[in-house]
Amino acid sequence: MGASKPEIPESQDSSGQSVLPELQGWLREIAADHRLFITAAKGGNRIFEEFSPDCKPVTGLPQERTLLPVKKVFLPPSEPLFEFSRGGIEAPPTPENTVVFGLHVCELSADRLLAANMAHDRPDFPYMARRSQSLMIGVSCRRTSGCFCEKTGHDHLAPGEYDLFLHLDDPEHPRLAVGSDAGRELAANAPFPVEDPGGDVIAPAAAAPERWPLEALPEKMHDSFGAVMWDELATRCLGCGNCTIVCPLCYCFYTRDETELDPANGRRLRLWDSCQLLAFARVAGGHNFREARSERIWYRFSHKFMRTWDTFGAAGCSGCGACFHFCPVGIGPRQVIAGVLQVTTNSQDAGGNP
Amino acid sequence: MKQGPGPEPEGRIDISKNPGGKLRVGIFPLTSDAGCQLEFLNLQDDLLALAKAVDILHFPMARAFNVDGPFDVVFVDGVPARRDELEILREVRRNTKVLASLGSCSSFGGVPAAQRFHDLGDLKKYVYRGMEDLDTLEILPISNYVRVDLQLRGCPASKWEIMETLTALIAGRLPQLKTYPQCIECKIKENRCLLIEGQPCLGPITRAGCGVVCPSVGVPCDGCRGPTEEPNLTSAVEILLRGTTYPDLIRKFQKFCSLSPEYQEMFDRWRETQ
Amino acid sequence: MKIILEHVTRIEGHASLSVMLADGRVHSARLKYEEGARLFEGILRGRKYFDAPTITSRICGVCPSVHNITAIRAMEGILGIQVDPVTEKLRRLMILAQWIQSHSLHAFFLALPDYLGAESAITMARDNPEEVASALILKKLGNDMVYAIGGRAVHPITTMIGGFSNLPPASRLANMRQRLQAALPEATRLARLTGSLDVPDFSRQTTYLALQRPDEYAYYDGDVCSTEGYCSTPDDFCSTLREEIKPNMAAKAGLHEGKGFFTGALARVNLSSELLDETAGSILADSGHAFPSNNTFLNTFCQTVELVHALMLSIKLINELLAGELEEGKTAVGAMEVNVAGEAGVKIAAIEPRAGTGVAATEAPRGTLYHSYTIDGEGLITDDNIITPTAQNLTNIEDDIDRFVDERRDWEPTDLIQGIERLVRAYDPCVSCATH
Amino acid sequence: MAKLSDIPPREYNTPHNEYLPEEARVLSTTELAPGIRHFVLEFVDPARKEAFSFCSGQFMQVSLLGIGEAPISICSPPTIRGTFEICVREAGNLTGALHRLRQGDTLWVRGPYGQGFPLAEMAGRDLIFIGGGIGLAPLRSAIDCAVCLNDEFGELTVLYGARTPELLLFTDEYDTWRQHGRVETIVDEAPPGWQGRTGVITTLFDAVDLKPENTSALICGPPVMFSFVLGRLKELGFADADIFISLERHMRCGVGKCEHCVVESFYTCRQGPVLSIGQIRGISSALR
Ligand SMILES: Cc1cc2nc3c(=O)[nH]c(=O)nc-3n(C[C@H](O)[C@H](O)[C@H](O)COP(=O)(O)OP(=O)(O)OC[C@H]3O[C@@H](n4cnc5c(N)ncnc54)[C@H](O)[C@@H]3O)c2cc1C
Ligand code: SF4
Ligand code: SF4
Ligand code: SF4
Repeated sequence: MGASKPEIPESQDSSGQSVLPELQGWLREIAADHRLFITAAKGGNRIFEEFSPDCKPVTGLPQERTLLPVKKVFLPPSEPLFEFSRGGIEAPPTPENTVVFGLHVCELSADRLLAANMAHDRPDFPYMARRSQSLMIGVSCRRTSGCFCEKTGHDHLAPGEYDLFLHLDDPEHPRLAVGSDAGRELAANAPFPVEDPGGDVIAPAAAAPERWPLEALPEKMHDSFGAVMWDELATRCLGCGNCTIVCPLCYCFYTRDETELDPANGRRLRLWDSCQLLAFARVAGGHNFREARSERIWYRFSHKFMRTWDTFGAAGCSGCGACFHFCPVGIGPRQVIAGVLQVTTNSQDAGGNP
Repeated sequence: MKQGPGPEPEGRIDISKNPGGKLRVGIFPLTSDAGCQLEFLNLQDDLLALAKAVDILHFPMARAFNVDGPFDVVFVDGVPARRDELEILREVRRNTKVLASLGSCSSFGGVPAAQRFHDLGDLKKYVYRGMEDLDTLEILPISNYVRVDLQLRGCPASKWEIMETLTALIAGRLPQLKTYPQCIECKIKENRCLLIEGQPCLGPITRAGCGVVCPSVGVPCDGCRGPTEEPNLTSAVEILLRGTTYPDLIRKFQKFCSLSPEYQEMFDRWRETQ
Repeated sequence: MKIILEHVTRIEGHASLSVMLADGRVHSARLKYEEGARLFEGILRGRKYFDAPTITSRICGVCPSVHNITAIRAMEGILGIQVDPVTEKLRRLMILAQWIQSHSLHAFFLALPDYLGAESAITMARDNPEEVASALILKKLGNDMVYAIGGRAVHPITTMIGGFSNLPPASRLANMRQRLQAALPEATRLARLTGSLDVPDFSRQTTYLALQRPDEYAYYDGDVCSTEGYCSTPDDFCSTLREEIKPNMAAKAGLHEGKGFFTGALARVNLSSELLDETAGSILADSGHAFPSNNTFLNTFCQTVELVHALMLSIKLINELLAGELEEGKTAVGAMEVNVAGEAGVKIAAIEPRAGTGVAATEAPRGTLYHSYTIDGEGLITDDNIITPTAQNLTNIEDDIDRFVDERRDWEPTDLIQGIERLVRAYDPCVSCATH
Repeated sequence: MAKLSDIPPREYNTPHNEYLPEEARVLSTTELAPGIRHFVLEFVDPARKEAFSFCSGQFMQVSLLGIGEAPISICSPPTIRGTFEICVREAGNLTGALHRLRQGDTLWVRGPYGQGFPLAEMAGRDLIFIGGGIGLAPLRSAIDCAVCLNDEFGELTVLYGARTPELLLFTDEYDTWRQHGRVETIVDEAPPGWQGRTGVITTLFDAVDLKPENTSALICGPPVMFSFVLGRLKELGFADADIFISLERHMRCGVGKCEHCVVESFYTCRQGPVLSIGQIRGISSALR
């Protein structure tokens, strides 16, 4: 691997971190009347997996971030918006109560922002039907190399922004903080000392805990449109879409109709898309509103640091570092934002937005 | 619209099917390994239902009586490697509304197209000990000879794409073949990334549609489905070279889709350094 | 007058039959493999040793696993790589699965319609739905086995020089075993049905060649032996085999000791029937046909017997694998172009290419397949030869056609031509393999 | 600005599934020009038919089951109740299949979506409509609305360009429109014998006189048309806030979730498709 990427720590199974035997029993109990997602190991990564009796136990806490974020539970990579037949259309049933265990501070914070986006204005029904019935259990994180939540403001949670949170700062003495009424019910049988009401949760500090000037970034992003830094990134970017697929705050989709051999039967699917793909902004007739790769990269970051801020007053990047980790050429927000902050307003030589 | 066919075909594709009747389907083999035709037979669960839903009018591998048209859609498997196969191909084009290349051989020349990296005379001498009069044709994709409306790529072609093509044409829409890179599906499957581990995986510059079968079993993608729209080859080569040597990488690109236009510049540069 | 039957249908690939008529009767007939030359042996030169398995699997879509594994074994011979027992067992399973795939395709979908008076399996499905359903189950089982182990039904992916990139989970193999057991009655029924069909009365003395081993019904390795007592290593056999170039045809015809010979299921049964699994053996014995036999038409029946044999043997192999051998980490993960940690975390020693020549032979569904390679010190292929069953059989097919026509000169041409087509189909020719 | 804390996800009750379309029937369909058809539609459900209302410039997500979905502007005025009209250019899968529909067939629609032309705010002013090609569809809704509410507006001017004479849409309605102002047309290329103008649409400005300070401009057409038209309006002294443009972008959801239609911080589907030049000032990617 190139020198641009730091070493990836060992997989969580061999990390020698605390394994909580009492946790398994509690999770098993929760799974009895909930659809429970826990984290499991797959091919050297951590993933969210639906709990089943023969599921591997959760080990090696605290852990690293998952490969796919929790969005996959509420906005599946592919789902039918409805099925159709000669009898008309029918929406698929709404899933029952879901509990997700093992979210870090940044993941919980990002999940809330995604939920807010989906609820905003005209709500996204399938997402909200799943999300509004769900309960999120946080866990202390081990800082993953390449993560930077302190820079994006997704490094803390207030009560109400989590349902339960399992503190593992002192692995010998785990504590469970209660953040909501729904969480309180689940905590009743928890095998840990309960802190009710729980307080604010703060992610472990990084070496250089400096917040980006998030308020100023929208304007900076706007000004940097067309700047040469995007062209430079475009010479490296493979356009593979890995970054958007793993991002907890990327959620774009496309739709497609699928039919069976009898064309009266079929479904309208929605599937994850990626704004990094050439066809993303192409319209019938062939005109493409974001033909250049450099514009597509700009677009991705402008969503995170301009549009989301303008709409919700929060950064659309949690600072999890997943996109950087899974980018084959090592493009990530830290490098990009450093560049954006350097583009001087209206600098003609940089070719920015007038 | 967006995940539709890659390069815009010239002119409209006539997706209207034979009015009121069943979709008339032909499967025409040219020189090939027949693996793609087998993928048709491998539709097994759907095969009997398919045989009822469409009229398979031409499929010499499976049927004794075969009709020469007219068709709503014809799948051409393989490449023309002899002069008389060109006649078949042109005849087929005249008799069908939609013509689909089935697999990387008909779409790109496939593995046999690697003949172009050798002297054809030498090759024939080597394999057939001097029988130079053997009727051979330079291996070229069928689009070199006739208009191709749909490319079903892959070695072998994917069953999913075959079914999507048939169900779409039955329903009266253009099939939505994927144009995005393998990595999207690979990530969705939560595979470990071989490229990041240092293996020469062509996933980021190869078109999805096979179900990322190779990376899913720990084998780097060999690029059998050909390049995505606008692949960033320069950057990709740089990354790929972390896990392989330049000659091995070039040979990898020469394996399945050596005739795809996107690769030619790279081959030219390689030839110059030889 | 000459009639050309453009397409001999329901075979794997494109072959034509030209028939000479005299006085309104068939005088003679010639089979021609109509596919162009892909010149595989030529394009392999200059490639890396690890390219041979993936490229040669593209010779044929019906038996890709066999080409793939034969190439791998030839290369391993050159490179001095010994594989562990789990790898070998999984490879054996894949070859058996390929037999199941290919035999059920040929016997039930390509050949059987002739005997049941159907035009194709599609029309057969209407009149004999049960048989077709059973045949589909078997075909699917073969596909799914190759898929489970190789990662794909056509052109395997996981097979590597040195091992596998990925091992099938035990639960998947257990599931396969269950399906194999469930399919046994179906296979047995279809094999008995095929054995009971009226085959044309036809017999011609010829040589039958196949791999043979004293301890098993050979399919994965062994010596090349004939019904006439010849026996040698694949290596020696390849050097004595003559390949005759036919004018303007991209296939070479095999000649052994100056004569045509037969390779395929009938040859294997003729040579080793006593080593067949018991159930398969009893179907053979109960059929009323005497083996060794010189009737080419019985090749289809032998394929169905082998199908039962392959099911039984697969169950046995899976039992052995599940009895403990298939634990993660117990088998080496195969080496790819680069050598990095596999999923199981096994680090593979880098393969150092070294110059040498190697030959491997496998019993493909249609007969013995030979791959021979020479590589140089950098691992580049300098010389290679691939000898496929259908190519070997070409001389014999021609001799059979001559005899068949000779014996039936008084037949109506249409009937006779149909008969010849059936005869050709009995060989289960694969034109892609023949011409490669 | 919405705030995160305004939206607690758990208490959220999802009232309505935006993605489920409703069935509508084709009351009539005619070919307006080669490759362009006009449809009069009504909801099958009587209650929905009764309640349906929209603004000029809004669009519907129109679909056929098994084919796909696409945004299509409503081309009839909101003053007509009970039915609505669309005008479709055959461009691909869905639009092609729509062209095969006949009277009595049904299709599926959801909407209306987006912000239309703010006609209420334009009361008392002159209106100029500048359209290119199929872009006349949403403008026709606004023109007919203005015609219908005759007294509310000053003079109407329609400048309309198409590729060829036969591609000029709604030609039989120009006379009605002319009773309220002017209609000028132009084509890119014409067969011999064509009496009208040929050339670029901006030349039509020479044929009309405008009172820029008291006129609102409503524009819809292909992106190539925008920069020329806007340049001309600027020269004439139009204020940015008085120029309204309907943008076309790739759209999937219509409700600001799929992210395809975004231009910087605007969702074309939700905050557009009609935007004033004042709103998009400084966004160089908006008008391409
Ligand atoms: C706000 C808004 C309002 C709109 N209003 C209108 C309107 O009022 N009227 C109107 O007509 N349009 C309107 N449009 C444009 C309309 O949405 C598009 O034309 C529509 O999305 C095309 O969808 P489709 O399914 O027909 O095309 P798709 O199938 O998605 O076509 C996309 C591309 O696929 C290819 N393709 C598809 N089928 C074939 C084939 N058979 N042969 C060859 N290539 C093929 C073509 O390359 C085509 O360019 C509007 C768009 C927006 C955003
Ligand atoms: S942009 Fe990258 S770092 Fe930010 S949330 Fe998305 S994946 Fe994580
Ligand atoms: S393994 Fe290959 S296909 Fe998968 S994400 Fe990595 S580069 Fe892409
Ligand atoms: S992963 Fe790559 S090499 Fe494998 S089948 Fe798919 S496209 Fe072909």
